[in-house]
Amino acid sequence: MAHDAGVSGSHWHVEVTDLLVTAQGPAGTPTPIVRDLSFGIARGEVLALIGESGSGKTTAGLSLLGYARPGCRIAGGCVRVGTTDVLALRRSQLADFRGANVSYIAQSAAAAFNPAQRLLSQVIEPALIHRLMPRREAEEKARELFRALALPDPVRIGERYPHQVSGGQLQRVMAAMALITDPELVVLDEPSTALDVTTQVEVLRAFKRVVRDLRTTALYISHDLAVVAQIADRIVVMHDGAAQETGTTGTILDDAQHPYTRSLLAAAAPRGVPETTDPPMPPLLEVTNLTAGYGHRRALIPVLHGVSFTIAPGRVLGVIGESGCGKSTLARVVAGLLPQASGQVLLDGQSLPARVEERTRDHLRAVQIVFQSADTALNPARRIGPILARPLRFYHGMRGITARRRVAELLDMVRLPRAVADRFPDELSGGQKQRINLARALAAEPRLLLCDEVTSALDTVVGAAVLDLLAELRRELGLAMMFISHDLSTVRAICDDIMILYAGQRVELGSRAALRQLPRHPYTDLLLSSVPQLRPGWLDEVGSVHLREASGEPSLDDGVRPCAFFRRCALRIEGVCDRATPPLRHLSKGGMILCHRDEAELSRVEACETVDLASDAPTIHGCE
Amino acid sequence: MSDDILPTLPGGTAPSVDLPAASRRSLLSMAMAGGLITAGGLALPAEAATAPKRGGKLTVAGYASSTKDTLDPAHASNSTDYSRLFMFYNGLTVFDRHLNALPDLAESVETKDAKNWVVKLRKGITFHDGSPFTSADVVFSLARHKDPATSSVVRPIALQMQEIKAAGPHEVRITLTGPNSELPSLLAIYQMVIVKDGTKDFSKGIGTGPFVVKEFNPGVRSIAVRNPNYFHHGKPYLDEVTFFGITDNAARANALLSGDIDIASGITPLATRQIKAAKGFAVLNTAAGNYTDLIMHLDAPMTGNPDFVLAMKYLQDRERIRDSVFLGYATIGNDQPIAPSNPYYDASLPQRPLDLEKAKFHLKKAGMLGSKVRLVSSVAATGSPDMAVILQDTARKIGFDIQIDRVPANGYWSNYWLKAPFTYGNINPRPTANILLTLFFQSTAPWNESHFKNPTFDKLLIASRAETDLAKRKQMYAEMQKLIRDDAGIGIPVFISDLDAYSTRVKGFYPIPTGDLMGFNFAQNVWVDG
Amino acid sequence: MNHDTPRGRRRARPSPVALAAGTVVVACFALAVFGPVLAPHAEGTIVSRNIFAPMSAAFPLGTDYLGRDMLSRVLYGARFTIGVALPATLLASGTGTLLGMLAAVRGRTLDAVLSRAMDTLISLPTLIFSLVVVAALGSSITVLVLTAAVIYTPGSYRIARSVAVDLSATDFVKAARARGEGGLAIMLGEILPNMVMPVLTDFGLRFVFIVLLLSSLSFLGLGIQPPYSDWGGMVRENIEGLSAGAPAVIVPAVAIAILTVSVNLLIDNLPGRGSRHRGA
Amino acid sequence: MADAIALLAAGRRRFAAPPLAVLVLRRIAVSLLLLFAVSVLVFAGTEMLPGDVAQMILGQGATPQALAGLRAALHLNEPAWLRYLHWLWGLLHGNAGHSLVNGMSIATLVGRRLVNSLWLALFTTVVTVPLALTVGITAAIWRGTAYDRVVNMLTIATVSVPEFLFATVAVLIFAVRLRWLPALSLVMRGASFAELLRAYALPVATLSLAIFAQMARMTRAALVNTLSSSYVEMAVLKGVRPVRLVLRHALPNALGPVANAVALSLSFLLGGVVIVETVFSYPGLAKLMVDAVSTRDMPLVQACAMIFCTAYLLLVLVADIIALLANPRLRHR
Repeated sequence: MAHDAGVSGSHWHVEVTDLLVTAQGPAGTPTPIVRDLSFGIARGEVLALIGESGSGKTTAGLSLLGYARPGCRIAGGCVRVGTTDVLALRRSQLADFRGANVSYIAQSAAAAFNPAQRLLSQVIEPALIHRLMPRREAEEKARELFRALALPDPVRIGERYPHQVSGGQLQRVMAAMALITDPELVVLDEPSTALDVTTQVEVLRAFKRVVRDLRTTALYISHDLAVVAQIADRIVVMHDGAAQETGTTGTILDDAQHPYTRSLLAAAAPRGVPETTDPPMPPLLEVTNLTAGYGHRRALIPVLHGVSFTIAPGRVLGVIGESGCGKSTLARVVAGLLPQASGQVLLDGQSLPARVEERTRDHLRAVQIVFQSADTALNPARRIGPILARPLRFYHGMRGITARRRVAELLDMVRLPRAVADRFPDELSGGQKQRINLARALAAEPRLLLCDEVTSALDTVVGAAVLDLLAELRRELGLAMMFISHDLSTVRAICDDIMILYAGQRVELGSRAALRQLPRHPYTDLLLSSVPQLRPGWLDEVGSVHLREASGEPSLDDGVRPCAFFRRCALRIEGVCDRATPPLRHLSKGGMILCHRDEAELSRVEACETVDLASDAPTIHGCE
Repeated sequence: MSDDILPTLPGGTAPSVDLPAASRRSLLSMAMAGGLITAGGLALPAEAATAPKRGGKLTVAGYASSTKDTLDPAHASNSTDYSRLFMFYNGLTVFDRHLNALPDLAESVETKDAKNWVVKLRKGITFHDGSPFTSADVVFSLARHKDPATSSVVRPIALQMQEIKAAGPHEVRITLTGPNSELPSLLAIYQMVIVKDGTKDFSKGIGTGPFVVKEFNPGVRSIAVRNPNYFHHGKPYLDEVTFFGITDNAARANALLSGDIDIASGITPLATRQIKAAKGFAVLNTAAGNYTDLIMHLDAPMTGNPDFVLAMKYLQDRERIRDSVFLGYATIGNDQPIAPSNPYYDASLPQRPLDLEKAKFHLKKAGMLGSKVRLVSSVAATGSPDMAVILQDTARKIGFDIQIDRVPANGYWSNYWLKAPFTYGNINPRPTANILLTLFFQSTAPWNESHFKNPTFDKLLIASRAETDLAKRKQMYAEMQKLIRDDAGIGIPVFISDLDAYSTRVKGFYPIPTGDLMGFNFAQNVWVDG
Repeated sequence: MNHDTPRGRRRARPSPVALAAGTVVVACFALAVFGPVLAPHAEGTIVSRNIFAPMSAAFPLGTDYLGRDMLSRVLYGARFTIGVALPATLLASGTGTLLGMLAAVRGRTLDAVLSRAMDTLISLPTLIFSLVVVAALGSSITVLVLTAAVIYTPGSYRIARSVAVDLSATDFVKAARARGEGGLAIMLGEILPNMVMPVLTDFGLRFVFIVLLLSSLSFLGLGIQPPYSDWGGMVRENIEGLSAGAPAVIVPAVAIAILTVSVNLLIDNLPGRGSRHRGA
Repeated sequence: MADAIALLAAGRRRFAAPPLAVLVLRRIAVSLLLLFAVSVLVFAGTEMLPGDVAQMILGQGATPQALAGLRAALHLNEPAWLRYLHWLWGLLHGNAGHSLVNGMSIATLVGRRLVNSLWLALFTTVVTVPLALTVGITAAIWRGTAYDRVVNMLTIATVSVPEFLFATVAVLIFAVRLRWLPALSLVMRGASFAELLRAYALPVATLSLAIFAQMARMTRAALVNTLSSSYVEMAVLKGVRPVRLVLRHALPNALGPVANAVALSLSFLLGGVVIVETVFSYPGLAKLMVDAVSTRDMPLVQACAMIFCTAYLLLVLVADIIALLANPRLRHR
């Protein structure tokens, strides 16, 4: 099937020239989403395609499989993989080509796996439908790949269904599916973006190992320079469907020419507002020993266990942790959307009623929540004007012209043109939506803003801009905030204090400054060390502090609540961490942690980050 | 069709005109004189002169079918029930095509005074289960109609028989409450057929009839097979009759045309076109005197006004009704219930015409011109919705507004008929004019539709029963017809024919004017050829 | 994943199909209103002794089983077809949607009760249900409309509920609740505007079903009562003219087909379809 | 088609549900509850009907005392709730009582008819379901194409043809004109298979027309939904060909809603076929119930209603179980 394209003159193993992909615009006119894009990949090389979402990088990646999403079509250019002129292939030839010669790893493995089939059968399917090897052999190969990708229980994991496997594992299983046919090219589309940082490191390492070992040629699509820096040999920077700059990873990172690339780098670089140490004030929000969860009173599935913290007026508390650690739940409890099971929420020293229905207008007005995804947080059926006017009328009884004027002011406040007022949400970009989302909260003139992952759905640059906006607003309006995120760097950017949650436990709480110093809670340490850095080779340097995938919650029997982190903890003490409730330790650096190890031990260990990975039972040595 | 809900009192019109009055009188007086009607069996009709063939099966569809289907004579209330009764049972007497009540299970029916009757029974007849037929069975069969617990449809008639007692195994004596020379006709009523003494479960249909029950499934079908020892020699001609109801008119006609059935009873005038167009099919037209009448309560505010009543009668466009509603399968009526085919019919009574002027005049007189009135109609009363539309249309011409309120057939007879002051009824043929008048026009009649109360009429009615002189009787009937035509709140525009459609391979199929399907007695009289 | 370049506009201009279908629908509704005015003959007047007459200059659509002018009948019929089907459908969809939203928003007990009640209704065969109701209450227009509405409410309830349940889980509803909005405000302000498409789609089908239900009822003699008649009823009352190929049967049948098909084509091709929560 | 979203949504919400057995038991419990509700509803409904069976049996000729006697004999004088309890009690002991009209036991009356109805339903299912699914699936695969649009049009068009019209046309053509098929479907016992086919051809065709469209549209809707999922896109990128794509990847996930769609349509085949049973005078249950209503034979009406309701609930139950089985999240946890 692979017929000679006659372009094998060039030294590239994969070559894309003047690619043009158009989308069917609403008015019926085709609009280009990828324009005269050209690049080549040498055999065994990993090329990174980097850019914001909407930059057309995924579209470009898919065109390597001769595939265009519904509504799009590959309108021009040439795509050559090995000796195959992909765009010249007919339907049936394409079917033979896809999966065999080029394979694809999608962003969300959870969505990309068929929920109704066992993993193994899905993994070996490409090998079978392309008749590359008999079933038994394919299964054997799959198991090897599982092993190579450091998946737990490689022999039996294939018998599971997608919903029975964690996200990080699924992503690796998908890699196995992509590699089982030894394709000439693997297209990885943001394969680690959806994962928690700590998991991401694992996945990245696994990918890197197999790619290196199998000398796979790969196209790595991502928006995250830091990640790309670890894996790619060369980088193509895309923007508005066109390549802006191409170069080796080193050159791109060190002396980027194109302004757009620079802005990317700038956005990725860690930033921070000056430390503010205002005089201690009576707390605006005080949360004490909060326990909350889902399900009925009796059969409560707790998500938060005895969390306590305070936020002073005008201060910003950052709350970080992996997905499912209960940080969003915390916001919902404070907002009154989810009544707590026990514990108190105090506003200005008086306790807030648990249910939103019982709160007074003032309570409601004072505490506003900004949801993560602007896409779903704005009613698609209503125009921006009314969306913003609603809280004005609801809280301040504003109508007509006054309301309209106020809406305009709000739009100014979030740096949006006033004309936006009569658009519909899905006529706006993600960033714009998030600003509207913010403006709606500000309309209430709150004193406390609950920001739930407000930037995580956005691209780096856009997100950075929103962060800056928040910082300004805080300065201008003296807003207090609870800033929830899974991403340390963003939290660092604007928070005074930082609280770290793990499995619903507040494992550490301290000032931003304090968090930079040792000792830290082992989980905090893991979290910090997992954040990719803009240095090639960082991935190889960072010694893995992971032992196993976390599996399930620790047993909660009669009041005793052992350390939730002990299963993954490098420093755990068998028989202690998993039995007794960890004590609350106030550290000399300031702040507090929840750990069985005392300050001395922790500082000693963390001073030299060497942990033996080999042995299953972790023993800490050196530094005696 | 009304039959499935309206309980029918049995019968047909009195002896038809083509029977010389003389022979009638002689026959009757003979009986009076103690002579006897000999068991001549059934006279073969002229067109059936060709020798009947034995054997063959017949599939017949009536128009009524429901779980109400029954083989209990006391509860039979529609055409399909009646037809079944005659498959499995016999009466003491039976109507021939001229409506003479001839002896059937009876050998003779004798009287001297029209009050005390002696019925001699045929001997050697056995029921389907082999048990012999005796006077006990007769007494049981007739007496049970009088018992309220039986809730018999013909109880009012049975009550005329004051005493019914056996005199020996093959003789029954019947004493009437008052003289009634028409007892032989009464005994020919289908509900009066003879069942086995003491029968409780009628679903087996144990009778003396021409056929034996092979299958009886209410609302589905019945299959009747030849009774090998039927007492009428040579009968029945058919080996088997499958009989069921198809309630949908179009479906019934189509079933015939597609050859699925051999006879379809009660077809609509519309269907006759289609059937006549097709080869190998014919339509049997039975003028039994069925009529759909306009009812005006004489004691209600509006309809009570005699001028209004007259106006409505003058507004009847009888020809148009005959032609467009019944496509000609009807005979013009004169607002009185006795059909032209009836010997008591008074031809000298002037026909009331369609007269808009008179109608207008009477309405003015009643001061109702320009006012509105609500007329209730329903398919339950055959053709009444269309008759209503025509009346409405005619009335509009003189600026009188009739609002038609058509109600579903379901529940019509219990909720509207006899209740609504201005509505339609549908009356099935009765065996004798006397029964008809008694049931519908006597002041005390259970179904006095228009609340017609007239002492003169009542006297005439009673007297006519005992009156044995035909001429005198005719005179009485003439007077009664005039009274009804002029004073009753009843408008009878036409008499509707019963229409059966049949495949021409069915022979010996002729009208007996007590109703469709040869007065419901087709089963033992028809045969198939080819 | 979300673009940082604005999405395509939501409202494209209507497709030719939509326009065509729309015109037909409007025409039908116009007939329902002005039919009687346009009709050459009054309802139920018998204009010819010739029944089941073919199309002719005098009677453009022929005559029916009584010799009435079919053109006039059909013109009047529009009123009884649409005049019953439309309010019934509106009622059914309206109630269904409202209850569906209530169930979704108020949740738990009310939801359980309503859903069970609806299931009970669904489980009863429609025709027989109508038979009982009409037999009990008579077949006035009101009764017909109400019966049809009751029969088809559960269906639209199911759809409305499922859509509303999804919607009430969205952030913008959460946001409204966090703001302290009342249940009604949330239902009308936040949820309802997003249910338009699925509800409309469902509306189209229900409309067809109800028109059909009418004709089925007239088959059992429970439909609109003569001299008036809906199109389905006309098909029924003239069915015996079918063998003769009388237009009296065919014309109203075609009328029904045209109406129902165009209603659905219109809805399926409405501009603005394809915004989220579309009806499959 | 919109019904499908309901079903799809329902499917989605089930993910967080307890294990299969529990769910099934719960559904059964609910079904029983519904049955009870229906029994009350039916009883109440029949109470509303004007006129009573005594009237119907005796007709106008009935003298008051005759009526009274019969009413007493039929226990019509007892208060409604008492009669209801009697009936329910009987029902629970598998005794549906006797017909008020002809005294036959309800069981025997209903029994034969039920068998007939089931046969008709079965034949129709065998014919319609595969057809509808094929059309629905193909339309989903080629969604947006001319074929899809044509199917869409046709399905609506077929829905909008009155059943009795189609039936009559079919009879006129195939029974009256061509004489290929019988106009009646009274199947005699011990009929040969060929006869059986001929007898059932027309009613089955009519019924198929009635339910085909709905089924096809909902199947399409359900499938379109899964076909636009990203695991199907993934399969395409693996090089899976269309047929396998639909059968292996899309269909299993659309099974729940499709099953539900089919169940909804089939539930029509017992109670909804009055017209077909009338036109072809097929002795089925629906016609029986209509008769029962018009003769005010309440025990019969109630028995039929309960059967219809039970049938519906069974179908839905089966569909739900299929949906649950098709969803590994519930099978394996």
